[in-house]
Amino acid sequence: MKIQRRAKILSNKEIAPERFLMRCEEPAISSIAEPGQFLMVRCSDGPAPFLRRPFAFHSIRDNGFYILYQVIGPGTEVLSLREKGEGLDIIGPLGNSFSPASENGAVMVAGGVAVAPLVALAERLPKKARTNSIAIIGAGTKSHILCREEFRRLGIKVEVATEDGSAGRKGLATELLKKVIAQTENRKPKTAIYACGPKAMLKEVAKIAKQKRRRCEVSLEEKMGCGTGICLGCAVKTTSGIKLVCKDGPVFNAGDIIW
Amino acid sequence: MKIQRRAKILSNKEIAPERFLMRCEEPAISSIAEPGQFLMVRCSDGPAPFLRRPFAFHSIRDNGFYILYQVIGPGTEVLSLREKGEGLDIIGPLGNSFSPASENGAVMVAGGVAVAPLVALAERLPKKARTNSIAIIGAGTKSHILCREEFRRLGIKVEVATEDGSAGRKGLATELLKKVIAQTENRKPKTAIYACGPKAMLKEVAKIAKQKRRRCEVSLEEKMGCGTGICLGCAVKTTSGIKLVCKDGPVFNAGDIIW
Amino acid sequence: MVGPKKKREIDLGVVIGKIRMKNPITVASGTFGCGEELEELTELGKLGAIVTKTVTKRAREGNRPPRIAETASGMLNSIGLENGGIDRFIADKMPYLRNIGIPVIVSIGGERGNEFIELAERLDETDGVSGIEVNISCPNLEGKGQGLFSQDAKLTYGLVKKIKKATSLTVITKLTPNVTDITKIAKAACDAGSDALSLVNTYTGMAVNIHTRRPRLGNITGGLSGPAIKPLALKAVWDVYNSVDIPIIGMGGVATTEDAIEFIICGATAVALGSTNFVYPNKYVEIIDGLAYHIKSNKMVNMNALTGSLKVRKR
Amino acid sequence: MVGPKKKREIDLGVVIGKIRMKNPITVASGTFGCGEELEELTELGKLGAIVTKTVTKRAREGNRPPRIAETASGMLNSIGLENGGIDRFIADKMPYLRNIGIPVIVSIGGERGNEFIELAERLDETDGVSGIEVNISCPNLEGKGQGLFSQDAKLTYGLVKKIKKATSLTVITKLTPNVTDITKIAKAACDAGSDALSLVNTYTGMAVNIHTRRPRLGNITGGLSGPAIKPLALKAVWDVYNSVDIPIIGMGGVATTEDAIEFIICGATAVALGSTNFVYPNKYVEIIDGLAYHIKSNKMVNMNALTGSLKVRKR
Ligand SMILES: Cc1cc2nc3c(=O)[nH]c(=O)nc-3n(C[C@H](O)[C@H](O)[C@H](O)COP(=O)(O)OP(=O)(O)OC[C@H]3O[C@@H](n4cnc5c(N)ncnc54)[C@H](O)[C@@H]3O)c2cc1C
Ligand SMILES: Cc1cc2nc3c(=O)[nH]c(=O)nc-3n(C[C@H](O)[C@H](O)[C@H](O)COP(=O)(O)OP(=O)(O)OC[C@H]3O[C@@H](n4cnc5c(N)ncnc54)[C@H](O)[C@@H]3O)c2cc1C
Ligand SMILES: Cc1cc2nc3c(=O)[nH]c(=O)nc-3n(C[C@H](O)[C@H](O)[C@H](O)COP(=O)(O)O)c2cc1C
Ligand SMILES: Cc1cc2nc3c(=O)[nH]c(=O)nc-3n(C[C@H](O)[C@H](O)[C@H](O)COP(=O)(O)O)c2cc1C
Ligand code: FES
Ligand code: FES
Repeated sequence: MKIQRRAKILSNKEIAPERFLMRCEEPAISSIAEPGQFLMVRCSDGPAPFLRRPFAFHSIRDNGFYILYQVIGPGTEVLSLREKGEGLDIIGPLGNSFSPASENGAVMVAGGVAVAPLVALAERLPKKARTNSIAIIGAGTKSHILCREEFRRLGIKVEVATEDGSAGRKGLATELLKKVIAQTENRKPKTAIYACGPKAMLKEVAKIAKQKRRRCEVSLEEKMGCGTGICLGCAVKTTSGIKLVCKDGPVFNAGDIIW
Repeated sequence: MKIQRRAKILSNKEIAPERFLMRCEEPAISSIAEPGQFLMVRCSDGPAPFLRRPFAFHSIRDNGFYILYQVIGPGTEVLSLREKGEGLDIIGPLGNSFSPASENGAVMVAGGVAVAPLVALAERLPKKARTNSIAIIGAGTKSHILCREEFRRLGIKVEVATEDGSAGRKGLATELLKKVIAQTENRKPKTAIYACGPKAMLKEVAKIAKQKRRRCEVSLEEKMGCGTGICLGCAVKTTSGIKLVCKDGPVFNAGDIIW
Repeated sequence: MVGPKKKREIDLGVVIGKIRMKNPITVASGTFGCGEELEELTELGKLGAIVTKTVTKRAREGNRPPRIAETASGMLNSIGLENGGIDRFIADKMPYLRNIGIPVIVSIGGERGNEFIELAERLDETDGVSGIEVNISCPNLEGKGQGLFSQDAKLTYGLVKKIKKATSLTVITKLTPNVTDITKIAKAACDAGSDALSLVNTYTGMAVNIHTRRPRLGNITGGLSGPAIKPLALKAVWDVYNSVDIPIIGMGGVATTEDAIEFIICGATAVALGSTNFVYPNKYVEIIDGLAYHIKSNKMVNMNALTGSLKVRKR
Repeated sequence: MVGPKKKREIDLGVVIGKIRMKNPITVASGTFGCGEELEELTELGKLGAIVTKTVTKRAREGNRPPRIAETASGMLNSIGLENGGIDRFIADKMPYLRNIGIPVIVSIGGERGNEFIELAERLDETDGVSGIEVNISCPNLEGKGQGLFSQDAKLTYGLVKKIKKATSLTVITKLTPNVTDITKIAKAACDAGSDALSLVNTYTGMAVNIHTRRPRLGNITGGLSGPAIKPLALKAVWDVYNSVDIPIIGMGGVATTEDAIEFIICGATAVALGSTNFVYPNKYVEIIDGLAYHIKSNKMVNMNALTGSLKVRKR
């Protein structure tokens, strides 16, 4: 069910350098949104930017939702200037969602701000699953490691990797993933992997998952014209032909993607 | 001397329906601006509208200036949303200015919001000239009659005409002008006329001035690309060839214009 | 028998070939899918007609990503006519389209002339098709080599002539604006019997990421659409309106009621919304209402007095 | 004799025909006057070169107002080559231009071929002129009838050939993008000996006031410029860069350093700012600095490695 609404902005704060957390009220959309789904947001009511921008549900609760975003270009720039009380033109919920994790929990892997949807996933995990879960967060530097506290508050263990070594392990999230997988090798059924981040990272995650025979879901990003499946702009090659990230995804089985 | 600056917005208020008064601080430009001159304003720091918009100096004082504007399209729309404390990208002062009135005062005629620059003119009149002056303000309806108080405070008599008769005389400002001229027929030297407003009105004023042999200056408006004399967009036909409103004007001798 | 003076109803209806549209507003091919994906967000039945994404004989994968890049007041696309081919179109999409209850115009494309003919023949026998839009103007076809059909008046003439023979459906020829003189191509299509023209397809352009020094589109170049192109499209419509006598479906950057009216004043019988559908899928409803309001407040009763009403004073 | 390792200076210089520009940034004809009006607002001496408003043989009044209409991310103009004619240009403007101390490129226009030749001859004898830009692409000339010179490869070839004979100054041919295939015209100009090309002039368009039902321009149609056209202009430059070997001055919607770099990556040797000068008369200073910074931070030392560096992967 796709709905177009003017959500009410409740807050919009810079929680880390260039990283903003926006909270909105919008009961109709929030009541049906699932972790992994996304919104198409008109960042400004003015003429620019022309197209909407896609953002994942970062958290779905209290009659509304949060989005967590990085200022990267004109759309996110104007979004960061929006203020409490203003209306935000959104269409959602869009796309598919993560499949539920088993009681054995989930291994969540994120690169940078793409950690956003994994928090929504974590919030919906059953309590037991949470204690068995782990979130691996990678970023360039310490200040870009986001959501550590969110996961911990949910009772989920967090491991961190930074490229410059300023926090956690120096290196990539995927290296941590290998370590974590080795540690949980014997659990049955095998813990599934959920990954969001840059394409190069997801590709590596997919490789690891395949080697270790883990179920693995990745949330892809592609430039989107519409988010609703009509422009065919967000195509991705899969083993069963061309698929649309906005309609058939954004969540895919890692093994189905032709990287 | 043309200067580009970021003026500081001190206030921006709706003083009548769709009519806004903005006060800015900008000493360098204000210290050299003359009544009749104008500014090119980047209404928004965002990408739209693309071009600057021209606005007359409505009042020049206190290290700054006022502009009085009507919301009419995208530029003035975003301008009306600008807030106290923000910077406003302006180029000015541009164009020529009104010639000083004699001690006999001035007959000022304005249609609608175009009254704006006449207040700056009035402020600079010598005291004696002011008591001999009169401001004729025309508009569609009562609420669009602007600046009545400003003129009165300067000791200048005001006559009002509205098309719907809701204030002052029912009819056009030019009809009032005829009456006023008839009343001051015998003064020597003859009181000069200064007019701002829609082209049709100015044309009529020019006709009256010619008949009554009054010196008459009109401030013209034309769509402007640059305001600085480089795009040649604001051409107007005069008896001495094509002139530019932004560079040779906006103030012209009424008799020089080929209407 | 003179009854009481009745308030005249406003009639927004227009006619394109044999197609009666209840209002002049439709959608541009490739910017609305086949309607399905938007049914929750809008009221499909209100459209004057629906134009489908271009369908080709065989399925096409389309171009490599990225396929979309935003530019100032517009967007570039290089979709590359991704579609499932005519068989799947007729089997999967036509049942839905038929059911909307508005005229269905199927856009067809191809690389060779006989593909168009085959498609026209197939659609001629398909239930529920009201018209064919001949897309000889897609800038994103691979292997085109010598340019598009609609960049050549003779090729356009030859192709349209054959398509007209192959079907009795209304034939609308969609032209590219990437030509020196669009009126020549328009006349060729008209002479060949095209019932109407769709103007315009996208303008070829590109964008570059200066950090990677790569094109922003996987296919390097693409087609520009959106408000940026409106002034250009409007002139194309006005020029063609003054050159041929068949109806024009105008498009290119229509985002507001005012935009649609501009196209109508310049001679468009109908107006299609394109990229705007991506941003505001329900915009056409607002535009149809806005158009009715404009007609009413200008004391008109139908579209006749507005269409092509541009006032041009002679020197 | 190896001295201490010196930090290499960055050299932004480029060469267009015989003209040495100290940096690749110049201004588009008709968007900067002759510099005079802007001297208080900017530092003219920093420009790589100055291109003047197009001058014609006789004075021209230009078109009726309005001559400007803003559109989405752009503007339409129908100035109509208003200018005082070549005599007044040489008498009134050249002394000022000569004094700026940068290469002066004079844009010339006309309706008939021999007007161009006469203008070229006059400028050849005029002190302080570094080059001629041949504007055979202005969409706002009246009485043009059969289209522009630069919409026809043969006419372009013939005219450029004659102008080259008439002058030993650097000849830059400015083309219109309103053609089916700009590379054909570019090749013709190149074959005729043009030293360089300026790409692009404006795209023909129009806009309508729906309340008066009149065109927003007195001349009905005009030329579109500004950020809206950047993707189109960029493709024109890229296509021509791949077709000819003479330098290109790229323009069309350049408003930022990134825009200028996009043009350079697509093959422009120099880049001209047009409509942007109306909004930010000092923008080019920022862009020159920004370009130097980009070169430096990409560890380059001059323009060579950047010009035409678009990375295009083969399938
Ligand atoms: C399903 C989905 C969910 C998303 N969720 C989030 C989220 O929760 N938080 C968040 O910060 N971002 C998210 N994104 C990415 C976000 O949509 C883009 O960052 C945003 O559109 C950038 O807009 P802009 O105008 O600021 O920058 P643009 O000018 O559009 O882009 C600026 C730069 O970023 C790159 N870029 C833009 N969009 C993407 C993209 N989708 N993928 C990769 N590179 C891109 C561009 O190539 C360009 O270099 C999501 C994307 C998708 C497809
Ligand atoms: C020298 C000069 C001084 C001016 N001073 C003032 C002033 O003090 N206060 C004020 O409110 N306005 C003034 N104007 C007019 C003002 O510049 C325009 O109203 C403004 O540019 C409109 O911008 P917009 O984007 O809101 O509307 P636009 O979209 O630009 O225009 C909206 C509508 O207004 C019409 N319009 C726009 N500009 C003009 C114009 N210059 N003349 C006539 N019609 C126009 C358009 O045709 C259109 O129908 C002045 C104009 C000039 C040339
Ligand atoms: C993403 C996208 C896909 C398109 N696909 C097609 C197509 O399949 N067939 C076609 O004839 N035109 C296609 N077009 C062109 C549009 O139908 C329309 O002519 C063009 O976008 C101009 O209108 P607009 O500015 O309102 O978008 C496509 C345009 C876009 C933006
Ligand atoms: C107001 C205006 C006047 C112009 N006059 C000329 C001219 O006299 N000669 C010419 O060759 N080009 C002229 N042009 C075209 C510009 O030189 C340039 O090619 C075009 O505007 C595209 O660049 P831009 O998008 O940066 O403005 C003019 C453009 C504008 C906007
Ligand atoms: S973004 Fe348009 S189809 Fe996916
Ligand atoms: S507005 Fe550009 S010359 Fe006057």
